[in-house]
Amino acid sequence: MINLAINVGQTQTPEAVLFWILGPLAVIAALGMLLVKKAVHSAILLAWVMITLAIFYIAQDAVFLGIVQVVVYTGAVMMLFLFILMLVGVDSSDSLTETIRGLRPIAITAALGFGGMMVSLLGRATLGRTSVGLADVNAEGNVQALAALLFSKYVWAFEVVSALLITAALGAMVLAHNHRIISRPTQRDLSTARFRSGSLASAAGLPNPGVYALHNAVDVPGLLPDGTAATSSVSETLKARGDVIESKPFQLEAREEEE
Amino acid sequence: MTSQSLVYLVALPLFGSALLLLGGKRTNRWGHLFATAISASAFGVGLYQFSVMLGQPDSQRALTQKLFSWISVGTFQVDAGLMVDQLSICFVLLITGVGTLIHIYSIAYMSHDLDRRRFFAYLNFFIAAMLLLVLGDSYLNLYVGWEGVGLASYLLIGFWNQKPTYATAAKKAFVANRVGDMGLSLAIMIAFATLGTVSFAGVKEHAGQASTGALTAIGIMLLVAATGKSAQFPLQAWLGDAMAGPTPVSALIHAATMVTAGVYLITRSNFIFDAAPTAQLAVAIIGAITLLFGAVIGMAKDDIKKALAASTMSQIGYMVLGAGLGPAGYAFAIMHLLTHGFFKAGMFLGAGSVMHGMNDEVNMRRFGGLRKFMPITFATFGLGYLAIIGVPPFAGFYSKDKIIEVAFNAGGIKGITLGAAALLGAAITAFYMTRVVILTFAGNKRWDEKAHPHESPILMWAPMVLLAVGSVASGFLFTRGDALRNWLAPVVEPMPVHEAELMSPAVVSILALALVVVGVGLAIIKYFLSEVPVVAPTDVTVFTRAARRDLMQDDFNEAVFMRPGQAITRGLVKTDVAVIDGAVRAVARLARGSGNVLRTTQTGFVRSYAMWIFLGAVGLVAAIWMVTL
Amino acid sequence: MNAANYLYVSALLFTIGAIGVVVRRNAIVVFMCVELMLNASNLAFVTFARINGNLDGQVVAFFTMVVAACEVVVGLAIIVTIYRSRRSASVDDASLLKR
Amino acid sequence: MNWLTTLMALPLLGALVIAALPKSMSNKVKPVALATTLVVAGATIAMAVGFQRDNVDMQFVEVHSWIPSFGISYALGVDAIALVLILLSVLLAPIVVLAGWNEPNGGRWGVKTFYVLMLVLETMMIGVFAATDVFLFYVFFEAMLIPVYFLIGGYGTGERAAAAVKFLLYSLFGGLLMLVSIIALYVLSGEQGGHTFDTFALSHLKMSSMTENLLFLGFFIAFAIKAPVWPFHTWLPDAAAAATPGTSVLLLGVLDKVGTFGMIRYCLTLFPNATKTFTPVILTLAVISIIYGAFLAIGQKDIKRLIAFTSISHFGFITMGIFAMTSQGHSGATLYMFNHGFSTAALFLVAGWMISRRGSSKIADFGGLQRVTPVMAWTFFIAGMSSLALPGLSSFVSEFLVLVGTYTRYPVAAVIGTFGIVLAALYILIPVQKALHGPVTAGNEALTDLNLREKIAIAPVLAVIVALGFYPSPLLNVINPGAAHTIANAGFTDPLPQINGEVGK
Repeated sequence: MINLAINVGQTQTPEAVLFWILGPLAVIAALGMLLVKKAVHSAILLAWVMITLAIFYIAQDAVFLGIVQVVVYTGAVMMLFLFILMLVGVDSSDSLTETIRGLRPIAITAALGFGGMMVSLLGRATLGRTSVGLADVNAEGNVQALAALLFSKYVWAFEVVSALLITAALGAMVLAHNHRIISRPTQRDLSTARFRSGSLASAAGLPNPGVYALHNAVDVPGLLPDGTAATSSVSETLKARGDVIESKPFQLEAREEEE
Repeated sequence: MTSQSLVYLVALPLFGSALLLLGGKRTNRWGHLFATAISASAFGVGLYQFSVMLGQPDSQRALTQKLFSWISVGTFQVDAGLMVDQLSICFVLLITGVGTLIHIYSIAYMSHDLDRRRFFAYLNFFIAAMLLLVLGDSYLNLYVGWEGVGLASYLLIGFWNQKPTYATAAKKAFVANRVGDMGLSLAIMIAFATLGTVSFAGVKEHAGQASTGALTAIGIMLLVAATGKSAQFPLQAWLGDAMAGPTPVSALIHAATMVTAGVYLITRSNFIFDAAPTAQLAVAIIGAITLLFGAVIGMAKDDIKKALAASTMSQIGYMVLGAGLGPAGYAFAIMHLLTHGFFKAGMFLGAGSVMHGMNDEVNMRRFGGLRKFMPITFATFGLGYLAIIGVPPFAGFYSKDKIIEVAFNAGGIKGITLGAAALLGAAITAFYMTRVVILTFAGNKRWDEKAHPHESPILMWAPMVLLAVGSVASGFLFTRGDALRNWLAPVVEPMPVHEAELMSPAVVSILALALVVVGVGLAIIKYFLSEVPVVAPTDVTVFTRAARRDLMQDDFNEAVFMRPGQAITRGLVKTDVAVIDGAVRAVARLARGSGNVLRTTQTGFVRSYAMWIFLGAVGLVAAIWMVTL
Repeated sequence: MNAANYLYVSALLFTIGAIGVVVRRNAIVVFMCVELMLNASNLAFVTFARINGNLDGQVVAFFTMVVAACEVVVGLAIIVTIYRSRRSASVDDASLLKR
Repeated sequence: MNWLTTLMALPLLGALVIAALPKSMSNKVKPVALATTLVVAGATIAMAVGFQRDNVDMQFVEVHSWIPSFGISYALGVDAIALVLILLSVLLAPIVVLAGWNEPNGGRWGVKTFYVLMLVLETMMIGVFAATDVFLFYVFFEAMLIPVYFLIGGYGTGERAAAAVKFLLYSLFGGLLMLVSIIALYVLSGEQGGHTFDTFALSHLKMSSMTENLLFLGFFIAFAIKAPVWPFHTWLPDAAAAATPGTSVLLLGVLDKVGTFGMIRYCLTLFPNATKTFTPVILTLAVISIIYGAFLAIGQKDIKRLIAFTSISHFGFITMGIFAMTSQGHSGATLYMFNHGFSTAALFLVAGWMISRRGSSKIADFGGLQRVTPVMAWTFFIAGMSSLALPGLSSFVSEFLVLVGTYTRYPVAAVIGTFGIVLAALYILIPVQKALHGPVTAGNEALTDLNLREKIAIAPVLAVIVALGFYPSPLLNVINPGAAHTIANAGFTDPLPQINGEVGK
C-alpha cells in the first residue's frame, strides 16, 4: 500500500497538485504562527507546518525522513513544547504591541528584503541540471540506502551526535532540577504538624479540590463543611499564576430552615 | 714666516680670565693686578711681534702660526690658525695698549665695587676675544672672536645686572650683535659655496674667478655684520643703551676696540669689496648715513656718556665711509680708527673721572664749571676735544680731513654728496663736542647739593694723560712721510693717487676748518653765553625732540620687530596648544565619542541582538545578491 | 513540477521564522519560530538531495533534526528555569545585561 | 669577545643586583646604580678604542638566528654614527644618575624601581643603536617606550599620567606605521631571495617607486614623531615638563636621537630614491621646526617646556643636516646629535636643580640667581650659551657645519635656518635675564648653591661642551668616513664650489 502511494506521488501532476495545495497552506500557517496571540495556537499551527513538511519529504523520495519528521519531530518535540506551554501557562498570551521602539519596522523591512532577495536569488540560480531524482539511489529502499551512507561515510558524525543527545538530556535534567533546600516532609511529619499546629480545625485533613462542588477541575477550591472555600486545597503554582476560579457559584446555597 | 709666540697673545688673557673666574673669592685680593699684568704682557708680546715684523722686508711681514686642524669635513677645511700682518698688528697694539691703560684706570675706578675680580676677568676675556678676532687667519676664526667679543660686551654691559634696565640693555646689545653675526655666517657660507674655502688667503686667491654677483652678496653680508658690530645705520640702536656698562667698558669696548671690528672686517676683506663696487658703494653710503645720524643724536643728548657714544657712532661712520671709498680710503680709515681710539678713549675716561667726582651723576645739565675742580681731567678732555673736532696740529685733523678729501675725490655726484655729508658731519661734531666741553667744564655751577667734585686719583688720570699724548702726537706720527699708508700698502694695495681730484687737500682743509669754527661758534653762543637751564627745556623744535629720542630708532625697532615678534610668539603659542595639540586631543575625544555611540546598541534586549544577527544575515545575502547581479 | 519550488517555500518559511524570532516576545513562541527555521532548512536539504540525486542532503537533514531535538530539550529547560525564578516567560524581562 | 651583547647585559645585571638588594641595604641602591652605569661607560670607551676609523662597514658584528622561521636574527653591529650615539647614551647615564640623586624619592614606586627602570632603559638604548636587524631594531624601538612611560608616569610632576600616556600612544602610533613597512620589506625580500630582515640585504631590494615612497613614509613618519619634526612635536613639551629632569635628559638627549639615527640608518640606506623625492618636503618641515621651535621657546612660561622647545628647534637643524645630503651636512648632523645630547643634559640638569630648590618651574618665580647662587647661575649661563651655539662651544661647530652643508645645496633653507640663530639668542637670553639677572626677588633669597655632588655631575658635561668646541677633530675623524659613506651609497655627491671646481686650501 505504501509503495503504491509513493509511486502515485512520483508522477508529475499529482506532486504539483500536492505542492500547490499544501505549500501555500503551510506558509499561511507559518504566518498565522506570527500573528496569533495565544502560544498554544501558534504551537498547533507549527505542528501543521511540520506535518506538511513531512508530506513534502515523502513526496521527494525521503520516506524515512518524512516518517521520522512525523514520529519524532512533530510527535515528540512539538509535544514537549505543548508540555512546557502547559507548565508556563496555556493561556498566557502576550500583546502584540511592540515594546522596543523601532524594532518592528526594521524587522519587517529586513525580512521583506531577505525574503525578496532569497527568492530572486533562487530564481536566478541556475542549478545546472534538472533534478536527478533519487530513483536509482533508493533502489533497495530509502532506509537501507540511508543506513548504508550513515554507517559508512558519516559514522563519525553519527557517534558524535549520539554523544550530543546524551549530554543534552543530562543538561536538561541538571537545568530543570532545583535542589530542595528543606528535606521532603514525610507522611509522619505532615500528620504530627497537623495535630501540633494550634487549632485542630485542619487536623482531620482538608477537603480535596473539587469535592462537594459541581466543578471537579483542579483549579476550583474544595468547600469546608460550613460551605466556605478551602483555599489551601488548590496547588500553589495555580494560585501563583492566579488561575484559581471563584468557587462562589458552586457553593450550596444555605437551605432555608424549612422544618 | 711662521712664529711660535702668536698664540700667547690670545692664550695669556684667556688664561687670566679663566683663572680669575674659576679662582673665586681667593683671587679677590690680587685679581685686578694680575689681570693688568696679563694685559701689559700681551702688549709686550704685541710689541715683540711688531719689532719682528719691522725687521722683515715689506712683503714677508705677515707672521702665521697654525695650531691644529680645527674642523676638517670633506672640502671644508678650517685650521685654528693665527696670522698677524701689517693691518692686524695696528689693531693688536691698539687693543693691548689702550686695554692696559684702561685696566690701570679700572683699578681705581672699580676700587669700591665688590665684584671687581669678575670685572677684570671679563676685561681679560674681552681682550682675548678681540685679539682672536684680529689674529684669526680665516673668516671662521674671525667669527669665533667676533661672537666672543659680543659675549664679552654682553657680560660687561650687564655687569651691574641687578638693575633690570642694565640687564635689558645687555640683552639688546647681544641680540643686535647676533643679527649682525647672522650676516657674517651667511657671508662665510656664500664664500665656501662659491670659492670652496673660508681662509683669507684662499678667498683672496680665488676672488678673481668668482662671479661679481656672489662677491656682491658676500660684500653685502659682510656689511650687515659690520653694521651689527660697529653700530652702523640699521643696527645702531644698541650703542646708546650700551652705556649702562661701567665707564672703562664704554671706553675700551664702545669707543676704541670692539666697535671698530666692523671697519677691520671691511678692510681685511678689501679684495672682496674692490671686486664688488656696488657693495663698496653701499658701505660708503651706510658710513655717510651713520655719520650724520650719530652727529644729530649727539647734539641732543644730556647724558655725557650717551653724547660720547653718539659721537663714537658718527666717527665710526667716518671710518666706514673711508673704508667704503676703495683702496685710497682704507689707510685713512685705519688711521682715523687709531687716532679715534686714543682721543675717544681718553674722553670717555675723562667722563668717567667726572662721574667719579660727581658721585656717578651723568646729566651734563648738572655739571658746569668743573674746570677749576678737575684741572687734569679738563686738560686731557680738552686735548681730546681739540683732536676730535680736527684742529690742525692734533690727530683728528690729519685722519678726518684726509677722509673728507678722499670722499670728495671719489668723483662725480657720489664724491660731492659723500664729501658734503662728511663736511656737514665735521661741523656738527664741532658743535656737539664744544657743547659737551662747555656744559661740563665751563659756565657756572649747576651741581646738586651733595656733589663735591674732586680730582680723581693718579691711577685714573695717568692713563688719561697718556691717551691725551697719543691723541696729540699720533696724527702727526702716522702721516709723517705717509708712514701708515706705506705700512698698510701690502695689505690694501693702494691705487696710484690719480691727479684729477675735485679739490686739492689744502682747499678741503680750509673748508673743513671754516665749518669747524662755525660749529664751535654756534655752540659757544648757545651754551656759553646764555644761561643753561638745569631741566632740559621742553618747548623745542620737533628735530630736537626726535634727536632726544635717538631719532626714533628704538621706537622704529620696537614697532617693526619687537612688537610683531611678540605677537607672532603669542599667536604661535596659542595655535600650538589649540591647533596641533588640539588635533591630537581631538583624536582622543573621537575615540571616546565613538565608544559612547556604539555603547547605545547594547540595549540588553535579546530581541534587539536577534535583530542585529538577522541584519547581518540580510547584509550577507545582499552581498551575494549584488555579486551575482 | 520543478523541484526548485520547494526551495521557494523553504525560503519563505525561513523568513517568517526569522521575523517571528525578532518580533514575538514570548520565549516559547520565539523558540518555535527557531524550530520553524530549522524545518525550512531541512526542506531545502531534502530538495537538494533530490535534485543532486544523492542522499547526503537527507543525512544532513537527519542530523539537523537530532541537533534540533537536543536544542529544544536544553532550550526549554532553560526557559523553565527562567520561568521558575522570574515568573515570566517574556524574553524582554531578562535584560539585566543592559548598559 | 662580543662586545655589544656584554654592553647590553651589564645594565641588566646591575638592575638585577639592585632588585635583589634586601630592604636593609636600601641605601646601597643608588651607589650600585651609579657603579653599573660607570662600568658600562668604561666598557664602551674600551670598545670604542678598538673601533677602526676608516673601515666603513659594521664592526663588532654578532649574528645569532633568533626566529629562524621568519628569518629574524639577533644581529648587532656598529658603524661610526651608531658608535657615537651609543657613547652619548652611555656617558649621559652616569651623569643623570649622579645629578638626579634625590629625584626618585616621592615617586609612585620605590627608589629601587626607578633605578631598575633606568638601567633597563640604558640596555634598550644601546640595543636600538646596535641592532642591524630591522626587526630587532623595531623591538627595541617599541620596548624603549615602556620604561620611559613608567618613569614619567611614576616619578614625574604635574599631570604626569596624561603626559606619559600621550608620549606612549604617539610613539606607538609611529611604531605601528613602521611595522607595516617592515612587514612589507619582509614580503618583498621574500620575493627577491630569501626572507630577511638584515639591513644590508634589504638595502639592495628592487621595488617600484610607489612602494618605495610608501615604505619610506612609513619609516619616516615613525622617526619624525620620535625626533620631533614640526607637526608631530606636541608630545615632547608635555613629556619633558612632566618627567623628572634626569628622565627628560635621557628622553631628549638619547631617545629622540633614535628618530634622527633611524632616518640616516633606515630611511636613507633602504630607500635612496624615495629620499630624493621627499627631500624638499622634509627640508621645509625641518626649517619650520627650527623657526617654530624657536618662536615657541620664546613664548614659554615654564622652564622645562622652554628647553623642550629649544630641542625641537635643534632637531630641525639635525634633520636639515641629514637631508641636505652633503658630507658637511651629515657630519654636522651626527656631531650635532652628540653635542645636543650634552648641551640639553647641562640645561636640563641645572634647570632641574633650580626647580628642586625653588619648588616651582615657572621662570617668573626666579629672579637674581646670579647673586644668590652664582655657581648654579654660571652653569645655567654656560649651558644656555652652548644651546644658542656660541662659537668656542661644541654646538657651534656642528650647527655651522649643518648650515654650511645645507647652503651648498639648498641656499634658501640655510638662510632661513641662519635666522634661527638670532631667535636662539632670544630664547636663551630672555630666561637668563628673568631668572639670573635683576634684583633678588621674593622666595629666592635662601636658595643654596650647588653642592659637591652636583658640581661633580655637571663638571664633565661642561668640560665636554668646551673641549669639543675647541677641538672637535677626535669625534669628527670618526664621523666623517661614516657620513661620507652614507651619502655615497645614497647616490649623492657634494656640490662643487661654483668656480671651476678646483679647490684651493
